Amino acid sequence: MKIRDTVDEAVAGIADGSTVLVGGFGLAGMPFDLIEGLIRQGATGLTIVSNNAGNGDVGLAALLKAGRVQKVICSFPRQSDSYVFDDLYRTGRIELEVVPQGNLAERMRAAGAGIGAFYCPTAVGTPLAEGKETRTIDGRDYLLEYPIKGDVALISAHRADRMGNLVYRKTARNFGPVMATAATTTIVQVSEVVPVGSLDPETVVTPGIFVDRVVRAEARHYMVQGAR
Amino acid sequence: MKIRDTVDEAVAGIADGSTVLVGGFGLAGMPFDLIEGLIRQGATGLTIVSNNAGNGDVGLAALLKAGRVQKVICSFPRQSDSYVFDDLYRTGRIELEVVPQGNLAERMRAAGAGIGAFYCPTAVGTPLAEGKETRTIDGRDYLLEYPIKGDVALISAHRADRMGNLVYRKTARNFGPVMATAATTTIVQVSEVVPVGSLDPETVVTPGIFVDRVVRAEARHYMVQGAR
Amino acid sequence: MSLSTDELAALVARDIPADSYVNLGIGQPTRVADHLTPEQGVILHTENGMLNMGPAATGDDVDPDLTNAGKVPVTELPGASYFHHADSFLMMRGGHLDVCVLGAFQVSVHGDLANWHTGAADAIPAVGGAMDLAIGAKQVFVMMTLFDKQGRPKLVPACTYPLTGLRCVSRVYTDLAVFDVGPGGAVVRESFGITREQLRQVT
Amino acid sequence: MSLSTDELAALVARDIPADSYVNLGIGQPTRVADHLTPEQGVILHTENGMLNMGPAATGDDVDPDLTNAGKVPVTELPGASYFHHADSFLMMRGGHLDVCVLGAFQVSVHGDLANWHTGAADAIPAVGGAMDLAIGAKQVFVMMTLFDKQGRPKLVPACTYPLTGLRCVSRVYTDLAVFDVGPGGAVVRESFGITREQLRQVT
Repeated sequence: MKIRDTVDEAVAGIADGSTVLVGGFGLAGMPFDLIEGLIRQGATGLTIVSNNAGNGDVGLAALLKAGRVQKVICSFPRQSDSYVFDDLYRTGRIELEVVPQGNLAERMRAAGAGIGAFYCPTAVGTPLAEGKETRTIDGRDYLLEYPIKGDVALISAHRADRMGNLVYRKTARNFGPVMATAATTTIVQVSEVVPVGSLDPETVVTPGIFVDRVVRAEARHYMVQGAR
Repeated sequence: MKIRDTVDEAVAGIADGSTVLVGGFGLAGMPFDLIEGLIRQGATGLTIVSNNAGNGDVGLAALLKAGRVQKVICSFPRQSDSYVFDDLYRTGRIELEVVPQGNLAERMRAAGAGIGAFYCPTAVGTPLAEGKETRTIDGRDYLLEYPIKGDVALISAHRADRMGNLVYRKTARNFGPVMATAATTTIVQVSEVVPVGSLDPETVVTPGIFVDRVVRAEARHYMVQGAR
Repeated sequence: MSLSTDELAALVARDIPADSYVNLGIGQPTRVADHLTPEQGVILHTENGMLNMGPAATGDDVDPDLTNAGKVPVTELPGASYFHHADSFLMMRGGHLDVCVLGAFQVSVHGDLANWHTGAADAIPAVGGAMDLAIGAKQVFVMMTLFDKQGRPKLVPACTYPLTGLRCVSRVYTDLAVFDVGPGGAVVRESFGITREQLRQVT
Repeated sequence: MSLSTDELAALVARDIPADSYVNLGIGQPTRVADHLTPEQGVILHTENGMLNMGPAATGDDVDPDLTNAGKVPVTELPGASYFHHADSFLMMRGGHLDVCVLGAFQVSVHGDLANWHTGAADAIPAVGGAMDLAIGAKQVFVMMTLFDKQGRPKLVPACTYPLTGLRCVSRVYTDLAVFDVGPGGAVVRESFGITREQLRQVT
């Protein structure tokens, strides 16, 4: 059974040193309750893969502030209210790997799809190409990119059934469906658990095969100013 | 405007020597009307990319029989009623490239996604690995696979709006959404054209950006025995 | 007594862990579905784009838009989902299926699989999803007769037929015995109407 | 007279072909949307997973689940669609967008783009989707002032800031002139309150 009664049960067993994929783009789709659960759960030395590196003092920023994160892999850490990350970074207490947003998505998809590596045109000729293998194919230059696989994914969706089928809401979908495929254990918070058969099979976005644990959590929205 | 009034308008301008991606898995999702339009249109010397190589005397088999196809790239040409293809192949009148079904899908997706090439574990150590570059990544062996790009895709969907947004029906979805991304010109036959705004944005499977021309065609089903 | 196809299918079904995601190959393996119990909660995948596929469709339930990978009309169960081919093969190749059950011409004692091509010079090659299934599922079960029609063993030291995948099969279900195969060679798990001595001569 | 940001945005909007799929970068380029006419039928893409994005949301229309790439609440227009990040960047990187409009620190006369990093040693690097947009759209328009605050030209023979993409920009819209850029160098298309001679000294 995939449904968990509490957030604490949903995040149980996450090991120190895990790579954790965290959904959301800014605040939309951010799994706040699961992140708070992870803080309580206590795992440390984590590598976090997410588009941003936290806003204000909530969500990812709170996890960073609690000192649990060794490395962040993201596309856009610098935001107007990313002061928690900024301070850790400037004082050398956190590692950062900046990855173009499309590579972040595609590298996780590759992990989910069993692709060993792929040649990608993004970042050719830029500082982010440093150290990467290059190849010219049909006259165009590409960089070799490797999969990003998670031990755990923490994502937020709109509705789930107990088979783990998921639908999302508007642009809160963002990284969720990709991360669900790329982690050994995918944990999902949803606003609503619905009976099996009530999600139209044509409209399921993440089939249950990618989902390990589901917990219902109240939808809460942090409207942080200036989030980018 | 993407809507065309007739099948003949929808398939106009397909050039001799084109690579044409043709949707469908067996008969489900096969764009019969567009294929018949293509036969009337007259383009020849075509390379056809499709899962199968025709059943009975209809659809792809009719196109093959008309002598328009130089090469077929597919995963499973041999079927109980693929006699048109079988005869052309055995008499050396058609080229065949057999591609594992997953590679067929992934190579078209790569074309759609701007990926230059990718390393894939399928077919390692088999006759289909012959001539392919290999690479060991993290202890696993992979083959290097290149994109398959179409000049044209002919696919079938369930409903479209005039912006070209598509939804499909059950397992007739199959290759349609992938092929739509991989061709310069994507042509779609649908059972129904609906007003803009009547497709739920959460449930659109192929966004209109991938679709160039849409024509309504009666849904017709050829239940050919023994199709595989 | 050797097992009938139905008995063999029942044996495979019994060994599929509860709540597994499973792909049943075309041919004999589809018969496994008839022996899965609702309590097992097994969810069937079909590579043409569906999870939680139901039994074959009959009568008015036949829908040309809903078939299995063998192109046979099937039904959908509550909790089903549809997806396109790239997503379907992502499931297969990304290691998301727990078990797949395939037929075979030959399996080597080390788990090599030959099931797509007889090697006959005049055969038209056709691979379908066989190679993707072979390398993708967490466990690959093969279901076949132990001997071919000429009486030659199909579990062999090394395959002579063209390969589908290397070292990918974990277990072989035959009418005469069930074997674990892998790096250490074949190990008999159970046998039916054949002595271990006879089996040793085979493998 | 040099152009205001709004006049510049109007100029860019005018040059976007009818029925185009367009991505407007964060900052000044978002102002282009205000000048697109319904008759143009332009469809806006936002990289966080939506096509046919509408104007910024106000009042009760604000929905935290519906934002643009700048994380500003927006609205949806009829015919919109939502998709996940891998699909969204497939659109961008696969060459499906007709036009993207980006801001820049520098553009070279050959079309190199620098818009993600000032090169300052203490800056925290952050790239977002800039590099994916730069290499992916069929046409990349840049919208910027011709001179920076220190009076140095931002259209340069070769970028000194860290690059976002090589040879990717096709046209540069500035407050003083519009340029085509590419392999042959920069060509002035129109100018505003500056002579060709003055422009030549710049580029």
